[in-house]
Amino acid sequence: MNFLSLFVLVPALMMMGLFVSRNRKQIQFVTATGATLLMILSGVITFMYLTERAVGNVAEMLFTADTVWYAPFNIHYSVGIDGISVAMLLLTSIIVFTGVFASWKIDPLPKEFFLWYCLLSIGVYGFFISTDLFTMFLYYEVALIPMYLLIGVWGSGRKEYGAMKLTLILMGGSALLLVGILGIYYQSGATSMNLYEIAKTTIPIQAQYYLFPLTFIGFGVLGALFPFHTWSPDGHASAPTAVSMLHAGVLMKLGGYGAFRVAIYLMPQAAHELAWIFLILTGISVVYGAFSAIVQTDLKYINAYSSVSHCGLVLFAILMLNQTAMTGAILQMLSHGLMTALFFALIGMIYGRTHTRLITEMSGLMKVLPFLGVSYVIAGLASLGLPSLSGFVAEMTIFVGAFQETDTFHRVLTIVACTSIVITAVYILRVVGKILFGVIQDEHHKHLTDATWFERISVVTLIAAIFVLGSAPFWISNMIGESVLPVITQLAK
Amino acid sequence: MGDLGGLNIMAEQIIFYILAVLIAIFSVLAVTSKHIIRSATYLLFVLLGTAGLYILLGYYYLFAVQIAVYAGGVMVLFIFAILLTNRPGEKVKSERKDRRIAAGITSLAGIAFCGHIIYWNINKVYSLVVPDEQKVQEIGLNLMGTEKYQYLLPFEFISVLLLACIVGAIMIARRR
Amino acid sequence: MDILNNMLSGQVPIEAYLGVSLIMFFAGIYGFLSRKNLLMILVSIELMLNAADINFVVFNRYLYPGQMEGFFFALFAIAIAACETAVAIAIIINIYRNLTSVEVGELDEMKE
Amino acid sequence: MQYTLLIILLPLISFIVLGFLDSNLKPKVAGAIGATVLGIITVLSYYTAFEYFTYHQIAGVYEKVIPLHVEWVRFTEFLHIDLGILLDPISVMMLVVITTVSFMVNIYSLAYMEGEKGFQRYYAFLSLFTFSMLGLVIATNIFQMYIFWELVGVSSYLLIGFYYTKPSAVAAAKKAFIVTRFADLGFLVGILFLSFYTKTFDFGVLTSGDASVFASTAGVSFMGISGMSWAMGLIFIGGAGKSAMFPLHIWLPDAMEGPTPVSALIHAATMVVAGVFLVARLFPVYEVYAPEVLHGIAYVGAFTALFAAVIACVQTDIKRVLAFSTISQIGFMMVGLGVSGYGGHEGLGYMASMFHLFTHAMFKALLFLGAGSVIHSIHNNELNHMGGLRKYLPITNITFLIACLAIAGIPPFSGFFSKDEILSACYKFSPYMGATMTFIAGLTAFYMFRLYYGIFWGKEHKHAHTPHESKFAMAFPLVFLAAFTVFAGWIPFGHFVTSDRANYDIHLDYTVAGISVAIAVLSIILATIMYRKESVVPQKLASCFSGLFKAASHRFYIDEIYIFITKRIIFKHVSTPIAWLDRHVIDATMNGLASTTQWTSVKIKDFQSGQVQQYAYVFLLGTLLIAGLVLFF
Amino acid sequence: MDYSSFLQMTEEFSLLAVMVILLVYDIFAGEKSHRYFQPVALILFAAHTLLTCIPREAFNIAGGMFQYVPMQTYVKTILNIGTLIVLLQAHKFLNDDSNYIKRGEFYFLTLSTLLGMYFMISSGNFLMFFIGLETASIPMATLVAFDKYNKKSAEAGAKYILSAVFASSISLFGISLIYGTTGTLYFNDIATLFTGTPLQLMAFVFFAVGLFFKISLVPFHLWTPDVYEGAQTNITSYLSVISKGAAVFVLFTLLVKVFGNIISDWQPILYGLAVVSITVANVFAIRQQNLKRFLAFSSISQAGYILLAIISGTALGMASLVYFVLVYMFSNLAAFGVLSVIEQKTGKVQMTDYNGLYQTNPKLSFVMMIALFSLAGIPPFAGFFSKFFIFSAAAQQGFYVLVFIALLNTIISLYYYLLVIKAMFLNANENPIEKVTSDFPAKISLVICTIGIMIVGIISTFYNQIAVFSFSM
Repeated sequence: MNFLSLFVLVPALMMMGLFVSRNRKQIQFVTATGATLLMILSGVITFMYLTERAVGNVAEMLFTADTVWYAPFNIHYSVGIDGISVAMLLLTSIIVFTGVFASWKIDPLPKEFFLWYCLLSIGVYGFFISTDLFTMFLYYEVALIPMYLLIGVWGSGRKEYGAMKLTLILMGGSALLLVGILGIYYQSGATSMNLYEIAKTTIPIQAQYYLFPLTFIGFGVLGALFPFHTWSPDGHASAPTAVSMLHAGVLMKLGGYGAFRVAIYLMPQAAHELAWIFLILTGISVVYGAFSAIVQTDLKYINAYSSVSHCGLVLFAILMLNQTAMTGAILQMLSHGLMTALFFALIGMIYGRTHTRLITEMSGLMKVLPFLGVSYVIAGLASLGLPSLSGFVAEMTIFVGAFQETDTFHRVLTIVACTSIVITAVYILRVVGKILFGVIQDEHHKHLTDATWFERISVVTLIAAIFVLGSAPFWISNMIGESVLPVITQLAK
Repeated sequence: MGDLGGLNIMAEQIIFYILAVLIAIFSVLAVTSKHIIRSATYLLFVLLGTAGLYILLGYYYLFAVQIAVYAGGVMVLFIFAILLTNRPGEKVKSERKDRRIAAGITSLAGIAFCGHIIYWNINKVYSLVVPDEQKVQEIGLNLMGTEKYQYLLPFEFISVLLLACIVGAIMIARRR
Repeated sequence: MDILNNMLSGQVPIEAYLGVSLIMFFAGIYGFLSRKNLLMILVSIELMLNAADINFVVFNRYLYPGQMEGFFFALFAIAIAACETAVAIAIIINIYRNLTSVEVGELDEMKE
Repeated sequence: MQYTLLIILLPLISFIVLGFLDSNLKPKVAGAIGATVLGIITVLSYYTAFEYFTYHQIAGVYEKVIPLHVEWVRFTEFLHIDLGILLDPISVMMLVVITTVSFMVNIYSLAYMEGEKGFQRYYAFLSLFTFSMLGLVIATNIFQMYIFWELVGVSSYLLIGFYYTKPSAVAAAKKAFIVTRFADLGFLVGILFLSFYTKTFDFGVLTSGDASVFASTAGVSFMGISGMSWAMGLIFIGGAGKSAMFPLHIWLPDAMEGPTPVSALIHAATMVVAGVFLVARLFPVYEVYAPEVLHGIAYVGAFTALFAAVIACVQTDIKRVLAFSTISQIGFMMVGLGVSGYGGHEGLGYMASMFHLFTHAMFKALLFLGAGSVIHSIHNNELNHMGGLRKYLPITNITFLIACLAIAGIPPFSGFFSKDEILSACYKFSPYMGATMTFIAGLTAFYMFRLYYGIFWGKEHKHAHTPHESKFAMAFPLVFLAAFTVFAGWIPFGHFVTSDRANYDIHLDYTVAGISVAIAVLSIILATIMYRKESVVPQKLASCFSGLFKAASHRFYIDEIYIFITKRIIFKHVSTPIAWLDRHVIDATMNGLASTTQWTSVKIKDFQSGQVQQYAYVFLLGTLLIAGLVLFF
Repeated sequence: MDYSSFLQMTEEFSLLAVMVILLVYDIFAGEKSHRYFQPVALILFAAHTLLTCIPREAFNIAGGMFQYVPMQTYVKTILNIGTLIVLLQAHKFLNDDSNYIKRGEFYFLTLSTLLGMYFMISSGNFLMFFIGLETASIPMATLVAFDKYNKKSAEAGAKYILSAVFASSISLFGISLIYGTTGTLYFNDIATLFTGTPLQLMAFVFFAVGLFFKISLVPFHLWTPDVYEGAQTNITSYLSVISKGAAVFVLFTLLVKVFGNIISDWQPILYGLAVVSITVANVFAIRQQNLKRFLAFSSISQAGYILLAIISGTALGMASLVYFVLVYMFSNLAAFGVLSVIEQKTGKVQMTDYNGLYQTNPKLSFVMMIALFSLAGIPPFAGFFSKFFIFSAAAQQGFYVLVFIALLNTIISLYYYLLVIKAMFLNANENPIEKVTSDFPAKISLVICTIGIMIVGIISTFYNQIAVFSFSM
């Protein structure tokens, strides 16, 4: 137990606090305090990490700690962070924080909602700080299951269907993953499930040939890899705001992060050999998601498909197997996390007012909801990659990185992926034009009120984060870049 | 040994085959008879036949137990139960014909299969010692011993089973 | 006559004993599968148990006469068979009290 | 010259302040802030220009000054996006142009936009645009340029869609953004290509003439076209999109839905010439490594110029006429670049193009502002609602006329000088090109005067209330720009901006000048005959060439083709099927798996029959089966 | 003859003592003191559990007929705890008017089956084993038919006894053949003589199906749902957890210790059975409306999962198996506990009755939920760990495909577990089951289960302790 475990401990304490809370005030106090604490914590970690690096600590993972847990299986509880984890922790904290405010007045059963919410965040945090295959998988699954209840109880629309579908498909992914993890452990002959221990061994190439697809698809399902993405639209569409935020914003990143940490890092040879198959799939994801988004009429569906497209880009970049593209992938995770969370927050807020998410039933909302409207436009611009907002840096890093692969296959795919920036523009502008601009058609919409203070906190925090990431990406990009290096070295073996 | 021995052996063989045929026939009759009371009677014959086989093999004690427990105990229970649940003379229904056929075929297949395996694999190299009479005392000592091949522990243990069965059966069978 | 003589000379082969027990066993199985009356089914089970007992005894006598393991097993098996029968009959009587019938076909309230 | 940073920063600050405070600010204050900031940076850029052109010439060649340079993001060992300020003749010139026009527009808008809802927002966007545009021109590397390129696109989107309750404005904004975005895709891929082989984004390195930079491009080709041609061609697509070259021009006429001052600033003077600027910026690369692309640019420019000029002759919306005129004039600039060589007299086209860019910015802004003044007074853009306005709008009339003369290429107005140089360069390139361009110049004169007469002469139209001359705030920019237009031609432009940054003395080619002036005058006379008074000639001509007329007034159906492609093909035959596929095949497979399991579950329920004998039967079969399998396999 | 060696069987004697005391108490106590029968019984049994929970040195007595290894203490303790929980949950049911009189029998019969399992676990000889097996199943039949005026219960009793006797006949026949081919009934001797001749294989199969029946693997499972449904809920839970737990452990020890030579033959059998059991049970479970039947199918599929631990045949597998049983016990007993509390109060066992349960009974719903999550293998509950370990044990021996199939099945199983959770938490209901207050012993039992589910996974001591004494071939 070192202080990294605080990330898991704080939500756990929050759960306890919630358990004894009696009324909404107390619940709000507990959650807001906890979320703020997590924000501060991740800030401190970032600072400590950067300081440590600045003084020349070149270990792959910093602040590591290792406790034997299940000795017969060589399972350790081991934690540690590198630049990528730091980035992810920051992202998670921001989204958890904003999610709390976005569901400030959640109804019904606020206590239960936040209990599950905290459990979900335990899973996510735990995943990012783990360096042991078992604990990673454990936390991964911890993060999956609260989704069912969160969507099922507090969702909207076809929530039961959506929740069930999401849970089962993701469970399917984790089934593949588990086989993969066991295979990796036993085939490598390592004496520990620790990632970095296993990385020192070489898994036989024949084993890699089936373990790589297993793990990659396993994580890919969560990263909305085509054709395993169908949980995403239905799940997101029915999820409550904060859950959509956390899920699309962070949980989907578990997929990319895991694929990077486990599939690529531990099985570099297979990654080289088999990447092309998944490159095609992810390439399809990118374009396919974008095209699907064009004709959707439900705001959440649009955003869900756009997530398919953007997350596809993450996996796509990871598979390019070079430092720049991988850095881009991580940046894209951050960026997509932030902006999609913003999107879902805004959609939730708009839905809370208009009680519809169909773009055909809304128009001219900019007039009555200027704050939300402007924020939506900013989110949209971030999504279509406007410079100075986060999406741009990420996408450009990916494209430049992807272009470093010299053969025609990679080049063509890169260009195909590039086209997504145009398609993205199409659907984003379509939505903005339809719902925000124009004249209000619906009489009821004329008397809507703009965002409340807690909604504003949530939105402003996210926008600020998007802006900071987009305008001052160098520190985070360098931090990630150097942390990608071990994987590159591994790939070069 | 000698002629007498040979004759003895032949007589034993003849008795065996008679018993074997009887057992086979009554076994089949016991499971095909339409009258339950007859069925029970056939079963009794089978059990007695088995007891006969035990004698042939020289296990007189087992013969006694077989007669006492089965003929004396179990059959009485059967008869009692039959009288309680059936009106006399009533024919009992059998399963549907197709099921009976399926059961028959499966059973025959089972005999063929197991017979085949047993016949070709059983150890046929044996020299049968002419059964000398088992001493009951020896049986008793073995039953009371704690060494290997002695059976005090199961003997004690089975008493628990018997007690439990009695308790259970009484609990189920008694009224209120 | 020679054939008979040949057949009857020497000892009763072990296969013959095993054949009897096998027939008895599968007759029991057939009965279990084809009779509708619970008591008849119980009769069938007696046959099956009895067949196994014969096996033990035969093996003991023919193949492993040194120890009396088969003998004792048969002894205990008879006792167990008696227990089973007793309990089964108690339960059947209980069924009869509840359903006024001992037809196994009646026992299908719970299915699917 | 660190202070140049202020030129960039001040509009940004202005944007942030205005954007954040928004309606908390009084409109007047907001306007004042915007205009003042612009005023300051205008002065600053003039000072920069003065200082640069005075002090930074070494041996007759203007040096490149980089007062500021920071690394922003590092991609690879070699590739990193830097942010910095690059001062060289063209960027300094652009600074002047942008700040001047922007300043004028800011002042003009004080009156023009008075009382509009969202006035503060308008000024915020204007500041944002100015910031982006300035950032674009001073970019030190191609990626920085791309960044500001995108920002410019967004500001344009925001400004076109300023009247967001008006569906047509929203649609136009969307169209503008998406079309240019599509072009930017080419730009981006081009950058990727170029940077991959040259291992740099930096303009300084790219245009240094150092052949080793391009060493690795040798022998690279794809589909029979060399790597550099691909790269530079793709980059040009980006430029073509922003500069509305055929066939990516369709967004520009629609962009006139924005407020008129915006049209003047963005869609006439500054943003639309970004493409030209881009080509000019990379000119040495084009010239040496992708000459065929450069020629292609010339042809595209020429065709666009002709095409747009023809359409401009029949449009009735005055802003659209000006829009097509803009497209046509940018075509001229592109041609200028396309036909140019490098250095000295060879580089005449380059110089001319930049010169034309400079003058055109002024007079086209003037034309738009003038048109704005007209529209402001009668609240209508249609030509047939106008006529005889010269009495009511004297200042507008005069300034508009000056601009018209300038664009028509009548000496001594500025347009004459710049256009003449382009024509000279064209003739030098090939006589056919020269002739074509001369013809287009004639067309230009014709449609401009058609417009002029249509507005200010001819039959007077009834108006709801009497039109009146605009306020000072609107009149001042008109006069200022008119003055500029009159005198700018006399600037010895060759001393400042040339392809090799060395001095070059402009010589008028009198033959070319004579021909073009003659044709221009002829066209004006023709226009005078046809449009000064009401006349049947236009009608007759129209019915005579009814096919052409109709096609031209429908802008040669290019928009319809686009709509066909987007609505029919992309929407109906790509997106809808994909979405359908997603729901009914991929999703259905997942659901199908689930329902198959359910179905199986129902189907096999009889297996559990409740019959104990059946259970035993299954039991037995299982036993025999296992035994059989174990024994026989 | 040295009978004193028998005294080493402390677990058995202790249990026997409890049984005898209770029997005497039940028979001779007066009306007044009879009220304390249950508390006394529970305390005695708890004391027995505590007293016998410490492993000792391994020993053989009665000439190897009774073989003790320390691992057995853990298994027996797990069974004891499980039984204790069941007894706690049955407390209320036994206080009903109709059952009051039968309490003594209930305890005696339950404990005698438990004793049967003890002997089955510790046996070193097929005779002991067979008697143990029968002791564990024949009185069980009377327990199943305990509620004898209930048609369902009677029917279940009949089905159980018939199936059980049928299975044990076949098993007995198998044992006879084993004897015929090896000439001995002592495990240690058989282990060396059992070389895998065809007859031996057949004998093995005939014998093993008897155990498969107890564990209720497909296709020997068909009696399970009917009996589970018909029997009184507490007895069902006893049947599904304790009886099964003992049987799987015995199966493992037998396969490893006695039939270790033919590992290449029984591994494919278990492979097939695991796949079939998990899949078929899952498919059946999907559409069950009666929660008892539902849990029956769920327990069949869990049995299939357990085979994954057995199939490995390693010490790791053994430890995982025992651990799995421990976790499964807590989870399943928690689920059955909630079920029985509600059933005893309202008589409702249909899934639709549970709609909206959370509104009125949040605590019960919560316990049910974590129990089901644990069964489904969702972290951080213990079920996740136990599943992971058995998968890991199987994967270690290279059974990746099997693990994969099992994992795919977890999706289906998650689906039906979620159906119940959905009913409780999501489905709206006008008239949900009214607020149910459980009696004190039931509460204790649920608390024990809940704590068990929560901590047994996270705290590794349990597993590590078990692993210390696990053994393999």
